[in-house]
Amino acid sequence: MVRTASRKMAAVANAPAPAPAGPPDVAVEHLTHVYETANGAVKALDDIDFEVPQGKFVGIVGPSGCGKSSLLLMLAGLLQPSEGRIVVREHALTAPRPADVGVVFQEASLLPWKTALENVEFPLKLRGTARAERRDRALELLELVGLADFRDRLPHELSGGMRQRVSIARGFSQDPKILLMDEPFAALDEQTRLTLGDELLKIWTRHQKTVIFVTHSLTEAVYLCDEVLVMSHRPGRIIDRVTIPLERPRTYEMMATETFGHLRERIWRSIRTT
Amino acid sequence: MVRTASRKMAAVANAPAPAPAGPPDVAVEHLTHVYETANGAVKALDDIDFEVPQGKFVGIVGPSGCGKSSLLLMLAGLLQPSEGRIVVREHALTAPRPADVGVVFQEASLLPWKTALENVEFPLKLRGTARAERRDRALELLELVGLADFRDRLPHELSGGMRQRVSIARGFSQDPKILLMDEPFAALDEQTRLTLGDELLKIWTRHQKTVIFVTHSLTEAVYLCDEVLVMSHRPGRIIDRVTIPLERPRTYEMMATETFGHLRERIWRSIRTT
Amino acid sequence: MPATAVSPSAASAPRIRRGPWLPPRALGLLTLAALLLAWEVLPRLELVPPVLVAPLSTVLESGVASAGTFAEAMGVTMVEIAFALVFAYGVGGILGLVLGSVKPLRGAVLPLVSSIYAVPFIVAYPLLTAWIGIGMESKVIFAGIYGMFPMILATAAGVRTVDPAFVRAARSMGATRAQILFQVLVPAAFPSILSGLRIAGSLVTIGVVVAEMLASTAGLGFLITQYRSMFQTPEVYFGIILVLCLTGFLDFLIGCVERKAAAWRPRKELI
Amino acid sequence: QDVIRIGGTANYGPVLPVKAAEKLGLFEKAGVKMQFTNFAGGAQSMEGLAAGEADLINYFPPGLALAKARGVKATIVGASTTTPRGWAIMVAKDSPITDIKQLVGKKVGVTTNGATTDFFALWAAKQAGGAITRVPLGGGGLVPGLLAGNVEAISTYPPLTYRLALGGQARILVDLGSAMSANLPDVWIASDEVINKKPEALRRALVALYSAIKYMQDNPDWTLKLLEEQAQLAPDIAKEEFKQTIMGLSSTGTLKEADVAASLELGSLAGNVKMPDPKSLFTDKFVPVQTISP
Amino acid sequence: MTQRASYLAVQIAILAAILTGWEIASRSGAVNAMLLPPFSEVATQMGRMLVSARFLENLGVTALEVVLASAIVAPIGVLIGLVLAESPYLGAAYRPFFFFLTGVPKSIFLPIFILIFGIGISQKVAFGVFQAVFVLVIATMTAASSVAPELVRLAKVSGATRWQIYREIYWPAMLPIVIEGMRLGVIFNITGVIFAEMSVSRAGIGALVAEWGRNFEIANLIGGILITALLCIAINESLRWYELRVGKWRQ
Ligand SMILES: Nc1ncnc2c1ncn2[C@@H]1O[C@H](COP(=O)(O)OP(=O)(O)OP(=O)(O)O)[C@@H](O)[C@H]1O
Ligand SMILES: Nc1ncnc2c1ncn2[C@@H]1O[C@H](COP(=O)(O)OP(=O)(O)OP(=O)(O)O)[C@@H](O)[C@H]1O
Ligand SMILES: [Mg+2]
Ligand SMILES: [Mg+2]
Repeated sequence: MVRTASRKMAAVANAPAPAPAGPPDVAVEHLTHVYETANGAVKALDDIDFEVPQGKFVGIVGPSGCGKSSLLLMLAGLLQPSEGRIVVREHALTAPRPADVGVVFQEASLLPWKTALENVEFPLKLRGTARAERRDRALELLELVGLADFRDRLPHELSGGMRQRVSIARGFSQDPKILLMDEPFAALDEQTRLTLGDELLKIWTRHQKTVIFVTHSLTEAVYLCDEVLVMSHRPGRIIDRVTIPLERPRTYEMMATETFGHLRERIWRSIRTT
Repeated sequence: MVRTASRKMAAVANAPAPAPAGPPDVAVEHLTHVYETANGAVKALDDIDFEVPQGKFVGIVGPSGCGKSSLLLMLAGLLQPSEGRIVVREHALTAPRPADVGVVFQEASLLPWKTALENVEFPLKLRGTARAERRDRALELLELVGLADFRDRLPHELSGGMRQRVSIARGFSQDPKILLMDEPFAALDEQTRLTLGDELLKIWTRHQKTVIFVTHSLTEAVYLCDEVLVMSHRPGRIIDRVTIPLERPRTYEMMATETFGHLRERIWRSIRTT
Repeated sequence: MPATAVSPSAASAPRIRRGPWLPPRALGLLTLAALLLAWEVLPRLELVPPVLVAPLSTVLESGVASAGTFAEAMGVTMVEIAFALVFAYGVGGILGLVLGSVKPLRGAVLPLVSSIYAVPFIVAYPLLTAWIGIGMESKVIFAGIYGMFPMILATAAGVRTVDPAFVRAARSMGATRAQILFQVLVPAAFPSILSGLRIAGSLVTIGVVVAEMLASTAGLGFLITQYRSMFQTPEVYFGIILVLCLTGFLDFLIGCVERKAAAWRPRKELI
Repeated sequence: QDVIRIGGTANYGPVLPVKAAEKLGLFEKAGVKMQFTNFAGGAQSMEGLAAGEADLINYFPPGLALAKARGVKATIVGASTTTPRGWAIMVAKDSPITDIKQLVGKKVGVTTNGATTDFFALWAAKQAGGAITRVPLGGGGLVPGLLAGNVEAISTYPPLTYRLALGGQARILVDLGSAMSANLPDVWIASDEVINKKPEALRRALVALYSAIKYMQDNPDWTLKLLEEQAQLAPDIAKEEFKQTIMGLSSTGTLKEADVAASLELGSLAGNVKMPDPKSLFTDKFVPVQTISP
Repeated sequence: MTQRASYLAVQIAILAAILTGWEIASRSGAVNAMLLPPFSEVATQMGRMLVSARFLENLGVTALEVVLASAIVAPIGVLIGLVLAESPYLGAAYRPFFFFLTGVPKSIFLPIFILIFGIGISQKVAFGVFQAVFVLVIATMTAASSVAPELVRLAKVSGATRWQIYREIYWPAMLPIVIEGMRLGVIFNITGVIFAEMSVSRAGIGALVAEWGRNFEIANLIGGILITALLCIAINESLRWYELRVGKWRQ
């Protein structure tokens, strides 16, 4: 009940940001997932319901192991729901739809035999983009994540944070309508985190993307998102939706404001009650 | 020059915390590391010098790719310095010394064929601890990181944060004199992060350990450490040492204090200048 | 500076591993030389009956004397091996990829494949000639199929051990089945595929030569059996040397592929 | 008691007396121990002898001549089969070939080059008056090769010849037993080491062997039973094997230089091989054997 | 569970189809029944063999040789493979020898084995080992090179001795590939033993098979080969079962 109520609220309060009206880009209905393991079943997600209108930036926060990554896998069409369904851009999702949905995974999962540049090029190569074009595009993105000097390095020659940045660049190069990001900045220092967050916002605004963003940093969640979904402990449920009414473009100064502090506090309290 | 000066300062200012006097646990002298790759050499660390007295909690912060993990690998005896040397507990380090130095790696690196429990037991098993005893100890530690229910799960059945927690528990179970931790809490939500930070402090105080702790969270660095080393961009150098004079035991309330804020700010500024 | 006493020499310079007293290549060559020497000397001193092992020099002499015969046979065998290799690698590799990556096939068909492989067809080779004949094509068919099985099995095993995260990432980026196979699974499974190439390669050579030995009118295997039943031991061993040359050449080719493909691997940690 | 290690192809007619002698207790009676090793063929037996793993083997003179040329020290000590009874050139039952002359230019299957079957095929070619192609198929490949049409004729040995003739899978084109003169397709060959160091044991083994032949030839019923049980031959084939092969065995081992020479002549058909003086190949130190009864 | 059952059903169906196809082809004359007698006939013959003391005795000898050879080749092959993979020095020196010899038809060397080991069981066992060892060495080398370096690092700092690293890290990580090599190896081993028996022996299936071939006893020949194959398959399947059991941790 609380859930439905807050959801209505969120829908109403969702005024700002460059989102045009229209059917939601992502609609999740009664989504449940149970993992079968040798030691019995684990219910990872329980009856998840939400919608993400086109062009929104939605954050997901919740305790470790609550099912955030599982949810993202399902949204990407990589994991079949045990119950419920997912509608992406008005079509029920049954398999990956790379043009619509792209993922930046929690663990970088770079192809170890490809250089940083080749990894970023990979989605373009898959769809047959011409060599020169994809090279330019990939280089641009490597520049963006600060790794232009490392274009010819193999993943095992990069630091943890560098690998994660390559993975982010790869997600951008795929250029999907909807970008799912699973703690993309976890391995990065605060400075890089801020810079990349701003770059992400720029890309999001410029290309009218929809972003679903898992993070553990509440500051980051408030700074980036239009709305933050708070998930409960296992089995994951959505226990709160917090709309972030801060205006766009966001600036670092906002972080010091009282509203920002309150919003952060609000989410923090939600999580702690789980 | 700045380096030596600030180091002197740090040595003088290093008064608080439960550290008894005596020779330093870890001494790093003129440490340099150059990686040879197919695309030429990368200087990862340049002339690093520092000492960690016994029983200190030292943090290392610095931008992504500045050489923190490389430094830790060398402190663990897993990577040979190109120049300079490391002295651990009065003996030059040439190979891993598991009784003296333990590591929690940046990437969890659990043994995929062992369950969570067995992974935590692993260091104990290696040194021939009796079955029952090591089981009890491992269970206790799994409990500590909140994974008692997941003792029989294999790593691939755990979430990213859970894997990292298993890895932390394993580091604790090894019970070395000096614990090196490479962004151990990066994949954890803020709540779990705080809890585990406190547990770490408890273990540190109780067992008189020396801890060298890499983190990207400045708040965490200030909250946990006696001293924070700030590293520069590649090639990594130590550009600042910030002594944290907050008294122990630390409490969450301290985070809201002005001193805390200033210290955080001080480190932040140091990093930004890199 | 720490006021601790540390023996300076131990730590000041990074440990330099003292080079072995003999470079490894030299050790290998030395061993080879020892073997060749034994080969020459033992039969000469009649420590082994010369009808079973002929001294190396005699072997080379008689080989050179019948160079024409051997060259012709070698040509035949090489052509057979080449065709059989193409078959074993091509068909075996593709079947291995498919069987290893399509789950139902992997569960239902792969075990059958390895069971069929367990049938010792080579023992029944003379009987098989009724269907496959005795000409060059029969060797190609037999050796091709003989080598195809380990290729299938090794490829499938390699594919199965690929980290699923890679496949997942590629799928989410829109890779088609073929793209997943050739751009993700093949490079990721390469070590195992490589050992498949090696084992299949040797089975092809063995299949061709043994089939020639059992029933044929041309090729190195044919020559070897013929010389053997006529007790022309030096010629037999010259034939063996030629077979070794063929395997050596094949191994050299595989080695080239290996070096190229393994370039990205991190250097192994020494224990 | 000395051991004589006999090598040969098990259940091959001329080698069967070894089994018979064992069954009849003749080795014991003669005062020697015997150990039998099954070799896939004569050439393998010869290698076994060369490796010092057999003392007395069943093979044929040209093979010995070749082996001796490579330094194997062995000598024929007794005749086994004198005429190639049970050996034949066979064709498919509906083959148009009816005369040996028609073999010219045809493919004839043999076991391996240099084997007895091969020399017989060469002999057939000589009779035919033109070249033939010998195709080595291995023992197991002869019949499949013929049935599948890979070769037009095959050179066969007992009891395969009987089996095919009686079973109707193939037809005898030339019965070599009647077409060829005596040429010793089987002889017993001992290593010179045994001949020199243990002549008495060897003599005893030969006594047991030839006594068994004598007994077999004198007791058809017992022998037929042996053929059926030991060699697992069907009754009609066993009968043929007895009549032809067993009855064709020499019961004294007596060696004639002319027979050896005839055999070597066959060997020289293979071309470039120069055959030695027949005298150098055999010794009649042990023959004729005085047989005993079990 | 049900999935396993359905796989089994598919396998049985395929097998049944093959056998039926064989039976029909042979009975209808699509293939020459003299060369490929109907399966029913072969099966009858197999049944007869399996109760014949002579056959079982020989089978027993072969089985013993195979088991001995496998027991010897497993540790030797794995050890050599490990040494060649782990010691850069010995590896660089001797790897080429192994790659070379793998591709040589081993039957050429039979006379040398007779020379060294005589004709008894030891020769068959040694030859079986010789046949199988190379694949196993190659598989072990592949397996050793695929051990993740992170895990080795981890074990080192956790205090593992060299032996513990091999036992705790290398062994489990290598096992699937080693077992795959072992499966290939056992098949090589059996073929090798039978080949050796066919050439020279005092007992064993190989001698029987050779004789059946020589005398064109076709039903016996095929039956004997099938029984040998069943033996191989049994060993193969038990290795696979073991592999599945120890490899459960792989997704
Ligand atoms: N492949 C799997 N097999 C079985 N259980 C799994 C599997 N993957 C995840 N789980 C379980 O599902 C639950 C949710 O996992 P998930 O990875 O979605 O969590 P998360 O919210 O992403 O956590 P984190 O913040 O730690 O990454 C956990 O309890 C985990 O143990
Ligand atoms: N195995 C390697 N081979 C070559 N270069 C390497 C290797 N490991 C690290 N490097 C390089 O060394 C530098 C430092 O890497 P390191 O992993 O120590 O950084 P880090 O400070 O831990 O970064 P992060 O915060 O992103 O984890 C980087 O430039 C990286 O590219
Ligand atoms: Mg996750
Ligand atoms: Mg790092």
